[in-house]
Amino acid sequence: MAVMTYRDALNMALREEMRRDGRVFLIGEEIGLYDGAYKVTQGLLKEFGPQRVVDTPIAESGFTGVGIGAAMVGLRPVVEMMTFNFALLALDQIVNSAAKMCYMSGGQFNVPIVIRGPGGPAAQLAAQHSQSMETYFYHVPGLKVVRPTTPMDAKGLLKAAIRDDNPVIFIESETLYHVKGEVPEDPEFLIPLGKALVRREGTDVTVIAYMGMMYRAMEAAEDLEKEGISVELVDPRTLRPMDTETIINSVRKTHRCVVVEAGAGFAGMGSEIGAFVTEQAFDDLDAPVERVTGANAPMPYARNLEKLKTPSKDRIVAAIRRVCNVNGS
Amino acid sequence: MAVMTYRDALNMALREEMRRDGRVFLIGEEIGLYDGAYKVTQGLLKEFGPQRVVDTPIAESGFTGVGIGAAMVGLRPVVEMMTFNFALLALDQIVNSAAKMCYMSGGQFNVPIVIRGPGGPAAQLAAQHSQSMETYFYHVPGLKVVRPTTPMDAKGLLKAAIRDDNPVIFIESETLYHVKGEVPEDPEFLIPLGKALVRREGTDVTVIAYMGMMYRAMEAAEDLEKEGISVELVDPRTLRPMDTETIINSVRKTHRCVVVEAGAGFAGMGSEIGAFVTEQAFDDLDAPVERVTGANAPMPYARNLEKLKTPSKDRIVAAIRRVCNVNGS
Amino acid sequence: MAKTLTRSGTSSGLGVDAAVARQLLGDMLLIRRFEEKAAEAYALGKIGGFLHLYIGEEAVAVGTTSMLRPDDYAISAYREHGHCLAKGSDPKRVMAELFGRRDGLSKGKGGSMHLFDKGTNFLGGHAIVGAHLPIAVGVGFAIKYRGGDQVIVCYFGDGAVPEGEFHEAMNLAALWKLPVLFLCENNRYAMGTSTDRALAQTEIWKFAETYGVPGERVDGMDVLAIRDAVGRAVARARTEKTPSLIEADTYRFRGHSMRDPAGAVYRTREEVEREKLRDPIVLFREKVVSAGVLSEADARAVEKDVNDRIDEAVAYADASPEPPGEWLFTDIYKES
Amino acid sequence: MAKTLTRSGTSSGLGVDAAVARQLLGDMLLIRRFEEKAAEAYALGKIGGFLHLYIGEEAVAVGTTSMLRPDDYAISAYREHGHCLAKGSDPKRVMAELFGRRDGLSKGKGGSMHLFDKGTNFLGGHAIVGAHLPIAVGVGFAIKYRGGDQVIVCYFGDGAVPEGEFHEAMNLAALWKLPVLFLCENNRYAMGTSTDRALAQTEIWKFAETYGVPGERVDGMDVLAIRDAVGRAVARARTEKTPSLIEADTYRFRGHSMRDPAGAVYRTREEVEREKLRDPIVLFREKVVSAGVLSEADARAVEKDVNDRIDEAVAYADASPEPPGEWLFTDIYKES
Ligand SMILES: Cc1ncc(C[n+]2csc(CCOP(=O)(O)OP(=O)(O)O)c2C)c(N)n1
Ligand SMILES: Cc1ncc(C[n+]2csc(CCOP(=O)(O)OP(=O)(O)O)c2C)c(N)n1
Ligand SMILES: [Mg+2]
Ligand SMILES: [Mg+2]
Repeated sequence: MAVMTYRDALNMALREEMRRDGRVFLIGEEIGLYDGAYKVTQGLLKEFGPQRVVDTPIAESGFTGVGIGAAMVGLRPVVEMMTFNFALLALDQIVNSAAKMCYMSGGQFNVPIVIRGPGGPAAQLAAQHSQSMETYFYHVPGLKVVRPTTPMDAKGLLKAAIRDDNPVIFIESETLYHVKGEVPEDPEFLIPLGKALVRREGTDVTVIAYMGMMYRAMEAAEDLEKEGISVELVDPRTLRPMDTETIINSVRKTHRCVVVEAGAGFAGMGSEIGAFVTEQAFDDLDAPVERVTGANAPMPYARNLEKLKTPSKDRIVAAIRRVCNVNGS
Repeated sequence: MAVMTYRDALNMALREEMRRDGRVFLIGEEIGLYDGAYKVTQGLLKEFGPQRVVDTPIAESGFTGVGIGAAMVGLRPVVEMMTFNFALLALDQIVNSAAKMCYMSGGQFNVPIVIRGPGGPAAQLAAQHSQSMETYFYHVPGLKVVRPTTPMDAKGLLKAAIRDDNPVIFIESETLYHVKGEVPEDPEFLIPLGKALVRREGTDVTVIAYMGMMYRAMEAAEDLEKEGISVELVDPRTLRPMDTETIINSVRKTHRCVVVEAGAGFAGMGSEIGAFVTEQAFDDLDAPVERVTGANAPMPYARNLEKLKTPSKDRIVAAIRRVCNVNGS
Repeated sequence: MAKTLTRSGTSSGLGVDAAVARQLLGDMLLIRRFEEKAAEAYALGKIGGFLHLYIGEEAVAVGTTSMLRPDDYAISAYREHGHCLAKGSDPKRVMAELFGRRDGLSKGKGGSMHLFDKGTNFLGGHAIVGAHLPIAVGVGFAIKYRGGDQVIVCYFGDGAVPEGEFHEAMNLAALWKLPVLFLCENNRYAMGTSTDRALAQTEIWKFAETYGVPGERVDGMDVLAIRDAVGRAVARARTEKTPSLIEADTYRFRGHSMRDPAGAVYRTREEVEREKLRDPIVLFREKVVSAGVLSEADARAVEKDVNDRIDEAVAYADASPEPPGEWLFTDIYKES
Repeated sequence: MAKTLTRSGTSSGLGVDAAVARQLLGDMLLIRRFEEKAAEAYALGKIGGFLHLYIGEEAVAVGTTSMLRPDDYAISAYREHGHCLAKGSDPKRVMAELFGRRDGLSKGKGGSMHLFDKGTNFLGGHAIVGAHLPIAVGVGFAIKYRGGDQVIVCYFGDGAVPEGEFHEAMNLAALWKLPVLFLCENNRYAMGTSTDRALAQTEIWKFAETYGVPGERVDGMDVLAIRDAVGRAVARARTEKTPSLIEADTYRFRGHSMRDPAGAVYRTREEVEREKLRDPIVLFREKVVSAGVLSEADARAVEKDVNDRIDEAVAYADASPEPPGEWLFTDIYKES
């Protein structure tokens, strides 16, 4: 184990997979000469050269399509979206080409592509540059969708995504790149896609969260511990396919469930989690599943408004107290 | 009242609004000279001329952006997507420009645009041309999303959408264009956005459905009537903003709820409806909300597989029986 | 099909010998008959969804493919029966796909708009206008990445030119020098929209200049002219990785799809009839017979053979069962 | 600002009289000082998010706007402080927007990348590269629809050219003949990507030919040259609704944003220093003073006035309160 940043863990994953498999190449804006807008690809141009670390013009649909074509004939592209906000320009390629190719061709052409980059709330970047983008992807059959919360997950899941034979949407976070954590140096360390993780054991309530919201939920859990409320934290890690089993098992144990998400909530990830938890564990639930979501508004620029947009620790604490039937102090 | 097809009701709505307001114009592929790929705009070029019925090249992002720009400075464009499958090419314009303009500009520039066309399952059009597209829109703050089930709704809601000062996503259906129904001829007949409708009263279970699924649910309800199960059918009509009140009131009455949707289900409209019904009516529910959804797969071409993809009447009947605790015959 | 036909061994002045002439004629006829049968089957309800016929445009696919090697790639839009058959797919399995049957190329899951054949390097079958152009560039990228000398031919319609992806794809292929042959089948209409109502500048081959790559216009009804132009482009692509843009001036004799009448409002019946005089199959047959490359009997034999193969294809498709219900859920993901 | 400056009343050989010279110099200086202060405020944490400075490129916005009428429209990307100020926005309210305050142009909700000003017909402030080009075409469409003679200027960077929307917008404006002036600010880099690494063909003005519209390249550091080129384009747009493409050869003296050092890996310090010798403000000041259009004292007075206005703007922004919390939920929809 080494302690390193989330950013470096991603960089390590890319480097290891590129060393391991000559078919893996990187393509995207500013990933080479500039070493990445967020420096995730730092040093890779130097090690692997311009054939395998391909700087592109600003043409998201074009270079995503290039990745798809290359993947169809046997390469393993990792496409960087400088931020996932720009992936809307490539959404047709992702949804109508990458996700459906295997099915439409009756299994003849699969598309082993990873599309990665940061997404989710960022610091004062306002409405167009600070959005929870997973919502455009996780309902699409044919895609896998990953949101890695910790440096360890970043490495293990990215490596698994690159080795996967299917299109994987891998959404990181600008606000987590600097976060440090333990990361196995083993180049065979992989975290299988589709497995949730219990990040903290507890007995009174299951809280489901990922990315920045997991860190906030962790703080909430620690605060509540002092009040005697024992919170179990589950991180889905992969949103599609969703590990419903781990989540349901936890809820069966705690009988209560809160879902936290940064996005705007209406028809978001929390809706689905709330829905399947209720369906599958209805008789085990002592209270309806609570959702704590981002405000149902675009992201504002002003710092104070921005703060109100995303769930705070206090809102998470309040929701947990509500499902536990405990009134606030 | 006149009896007319869903297609003609839409045509009437467009014609009336164009006569009423010179700022209203239509833009899209094949809407003029060709009279519309699905003939919704039939005769409008003839009546209003090429300035107001604008045929475009195949450039969805381009002509959607044209609509947005025109709307910003005071016109009221109605953009036709030949089918909504192609709207993914314009999704950035819709989500990042149309939906956010009012907010980003602090209310200075609103975007009164309607983007309309057919979406949802169509006849053997396979994976890229037969998709439930509302899922890309209804979670986006700043958009309104309409799915009109009947000819009357088609007219009343489209007229309200055109008069609305905000971007409205209006998704029709290839498979409903020929459906006939009563339609008021009054040019001031409007159906306000954001109001659900109880299409059939019942006492035992609330079934929520729209578009083709509403027709199928109606058949299921009639079958079950014979067995003594009384089904209330609620059609949201507008998915965003959602009329939760009408739905919750119905569930409070029936204590049971089934949501039917054509789409693939995971993180779909049914997830949200299931989630808010459970949250707001938990203590009134005698059983968990059941979702009947399309198969979690892309749309196949073969007729038999296609049939399996979308919820059948039998699956709806079975779900209703399940929540009502009645075993099948 | 799908054998590379070279210009060697010609003896006629046309630049083709009897074997090549037989193959070109046979391939064009095969596509024509295949689609005539498909139209019948559509009318009978055996084929569903959209069916876009290539009738009138056969010379483009056949002339082009005749200059490719089997290991070269081809990719197309939704009017792709001809491209797929020319590349060497078995008509039986193509017809079965149109019928939505188990033995179809894509197991019945793709249908007419989504033909794929890994065995012939035919990469689909794409129904979003313009979307397959960047994909073709990606294949060109992979060829160069692996140090190969293959090429990819990307067929697309005039309707794709106003789409942004045309521009993105052309620029990337030219910028990175990739072995992509952009083959625009300009049949003058995108559904009901003529090129002059879609493009500020309608000579599509001239877009090549914008990106600094070779471009040319060719008579899309003359299979030999197409061979010449494609031959030049393929040679450049193999040796120097230069992309090219070829605009083939062609015409569709039928409607946009089976739902659109051939003589619709957007063009006159007279225009359609006049263009039918350019029928690429009739012209080529006359040319090779009058030049003595093939005898009338040779041509008849080709026709007979084609008819037999198409009858066989229909019988095969008819006999193939529906895909099993479980297949709804297979091939969504590839299991590693 | 935002007064149309004509060429009448010139007396100097430069084609501008003292009033015009004073205004051009003052407008360029205002933008320069505004941004220098914004950079300071950013360092102090008063401005958040991304801040993209226009320093070095001021001649383009000022020269262009000086040929527009107040009822003409302008639209831009995220490096738009200069375009917005030139169009006539109050620097106080622009600075307040950057500070995220209640009195900002967009109530603090937009920030640096999303300046909008309905009062000056400034249509934003768009942060998705290329997305505002079709929007500009829509404004041109509306102008023509209403029978007006306004124009819209659409500023965009060299980085937008490889995007598909550039192509779609150019084609639509040319096809429909709309009064859109596409003004490409070619500062040679899109972040760290030089034009030759982004475009197969780097002379952007030549794309005009592709769409059959007038195009020209102009020295983007020479405010008078810009006035000439824009004057021609605007005249064509007003009278004949002809769109144009102007490529202004310019340079950004600072990094891409405050997070990118000015002398980063993608260009040399020498290059930056060399380009700074083309400083459009220094050059113009020298020119008008040495031609005797303005005296040294005149120029000083302009500078003093600008400095005062900027100090005022900062004080105003500092004093403006944060937006109230409820505003999170206002302006999502317009209530009819
Ligand atoms: C992105 C997109 N927009 C619209 C359509 C609907 N559509 C299908 S084919 C077609 C016309 C295409 O014309 P062209 O590219 O010239 O090909 P042709 O049919 O003439 O072979 C259109 C508009 C589509 N499939 N994809
Ligand atoms: C669609 C999209 N892709 C990527 C980005 C990230 N990005 C922001 S600015 C920029 C460079 C744009 O360069 P250019 O158009 O030349 O404008 P300049 O910054 O030089 O003024 C990039 C890549 C974006 N904002 N939008
Ligand atoms: Mg065509
Ligand atoms: Mg630039």
